[in-house]
Amino acid sequence: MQMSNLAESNLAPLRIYQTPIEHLPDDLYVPPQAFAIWLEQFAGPLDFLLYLVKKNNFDLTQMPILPITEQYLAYISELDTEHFELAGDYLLMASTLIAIKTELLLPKPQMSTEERDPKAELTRRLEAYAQIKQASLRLDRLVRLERDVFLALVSMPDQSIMNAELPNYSPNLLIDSLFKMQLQPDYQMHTVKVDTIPLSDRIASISRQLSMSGRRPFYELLDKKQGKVGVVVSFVAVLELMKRQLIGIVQDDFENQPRQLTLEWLA
Amino acid sequence: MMTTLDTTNNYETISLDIEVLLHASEAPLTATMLKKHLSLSDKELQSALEVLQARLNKSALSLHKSASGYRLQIADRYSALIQRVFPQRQERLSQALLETVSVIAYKQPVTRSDIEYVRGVTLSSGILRQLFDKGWIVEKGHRDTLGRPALLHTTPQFLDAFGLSDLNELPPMPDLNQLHISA
Amino acid sequence: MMTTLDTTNNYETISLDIEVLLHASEAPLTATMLKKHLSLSDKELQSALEVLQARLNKSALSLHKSASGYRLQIADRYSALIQRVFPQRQERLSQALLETVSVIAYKQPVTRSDIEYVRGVTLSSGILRQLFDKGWIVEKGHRDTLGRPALLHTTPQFLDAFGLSDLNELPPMPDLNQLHISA
Repeated sequence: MQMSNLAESNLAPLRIYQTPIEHLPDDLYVPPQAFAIWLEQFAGPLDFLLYLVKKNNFDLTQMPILPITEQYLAYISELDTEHFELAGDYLLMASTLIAIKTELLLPKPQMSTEERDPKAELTRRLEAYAQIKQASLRLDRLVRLERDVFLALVSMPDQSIMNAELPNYSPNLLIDSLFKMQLQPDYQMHTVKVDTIPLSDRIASISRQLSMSGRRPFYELLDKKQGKVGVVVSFVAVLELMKRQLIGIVQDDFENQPRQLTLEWLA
Repeated sequence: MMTTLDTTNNYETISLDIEVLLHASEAPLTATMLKKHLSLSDKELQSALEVLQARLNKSALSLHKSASGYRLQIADRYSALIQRVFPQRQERLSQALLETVSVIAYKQPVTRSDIEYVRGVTLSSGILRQLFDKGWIVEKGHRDTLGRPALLHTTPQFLDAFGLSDLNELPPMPDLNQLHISA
Repeated sequence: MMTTLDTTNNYETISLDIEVLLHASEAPLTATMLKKHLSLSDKELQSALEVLQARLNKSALSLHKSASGYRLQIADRYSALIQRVFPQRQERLSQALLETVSVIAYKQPVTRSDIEYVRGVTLSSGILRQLFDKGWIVEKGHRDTLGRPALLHTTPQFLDAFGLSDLNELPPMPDLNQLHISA
């Protein structure tokens, strides 16, 4: 790589920024049409960088970083809304690469050796990623249940014999389960170990009632059987739904009447 | 010409293949499907099913035939044992099962991958099998796309279990698109 | 004193009960659970399992012992038949999901941001949801840093799915030096 020498020297930095695109290895260029396919082939910017490093025997400490950065930025501009999350990842990687470049171009100040070395850090990350990627391929080669071997499915004895009467389920069970599917609390949320009244059930039930009636006083949304804990859990459910901007509080304009908490469905 | 021994061995082999398909299938399998998948004649199918039946007699399973096809089920005489060890087995409906049948109920007819798309997770075979076993869903028709996937519908038994007399009585569907919270 | 014939019959009966429980259970059953549910001694369980294994050898199933216990599965030699007839049963895992579960499996306990750091990609909620849905991972404990993020671990079901009986059996992590990333 001729450019490596340039990159390493502190001379004429602008020329690097003006390096024409034809100096790039072929692999760096992905035509826009192939972009969707490309997205599926790489698990992210680290994966792409790893590919470049291996394919071209790039030495990360020597390689010119600008072309890759430019490539990343080009990808970001191509990303549609569906892959919006990826844009952040590539942007972060591109800015890391730019930061590394900048440090290399600037004269090295004689500072403490404790200063973090972004290039070494990137190399470490790339190694850690390459290791996990390899490990995941090895994992995928194991004999896997429901791909290589299959569980035997059998039916239970006749329902009539197992259970004389058909259980009666409420149709609300169906709609609540759909709400729960959509409104599942983020798995990162802290969950209380023992929840006698599951928050997700309350969220689903309150969503259902409000989406159907439009607005309702808070006390009518309570399940009286659930007691004090039910009130607390319901209130937390209401707060969660407000945070998600699915419900709001109705402003009470009857000044004479005692104030009551009335909620309305916004979604 | 085949000797009797060869023929018997052959039926034995076919009966094992049938056993495999019945254990692997989510939905009951009709005679037509079994013949098609294993390239069998009527005669071969019938003889192999007899061999299978004889083998199952020594096991805990029975070959069950209904309008929708053949399936393997645990013999009725073991009901008490199952009730004792897994008392919750019948009544409890898992969230995954409820979500799946809800998607089918509201969006029918749907394919397996429609359900996976809506729920955002792959569908385990056990869940569809449970819904078929309960008689809550049936396969009817195919979508004209790659692989001609079967279309799933809910049944009158499903309506019964939820105390509905008609699909129109399902609670109105929430607008899932509006509900969708981007991560 | 029991005669030999009685004893054999007895093991036969127990083996049928075990077969029923393994079929009816939603998860694998440990030896301890089988002994408890059927009031068996170690000796009785072992002998009955041998009888069951012998009977299954003539059928299409096999008795498999996994990390979380015994389960019945379709014998390996029939996998190709199942893959041909029911291609939809073959579960494919995306590279993103495999990488994510690998980070958790090899580096556990990890937080969500540990995974994002290693993979260099924002973790989509769909991937974690799939892993939770499959029962392959659980949250257990918190890291004592800002926000007290939850710690993720793999479960025995994860080991079951990959045919492992212990985390030690995971394929070894590749050696960094063999990855040829010059530093």
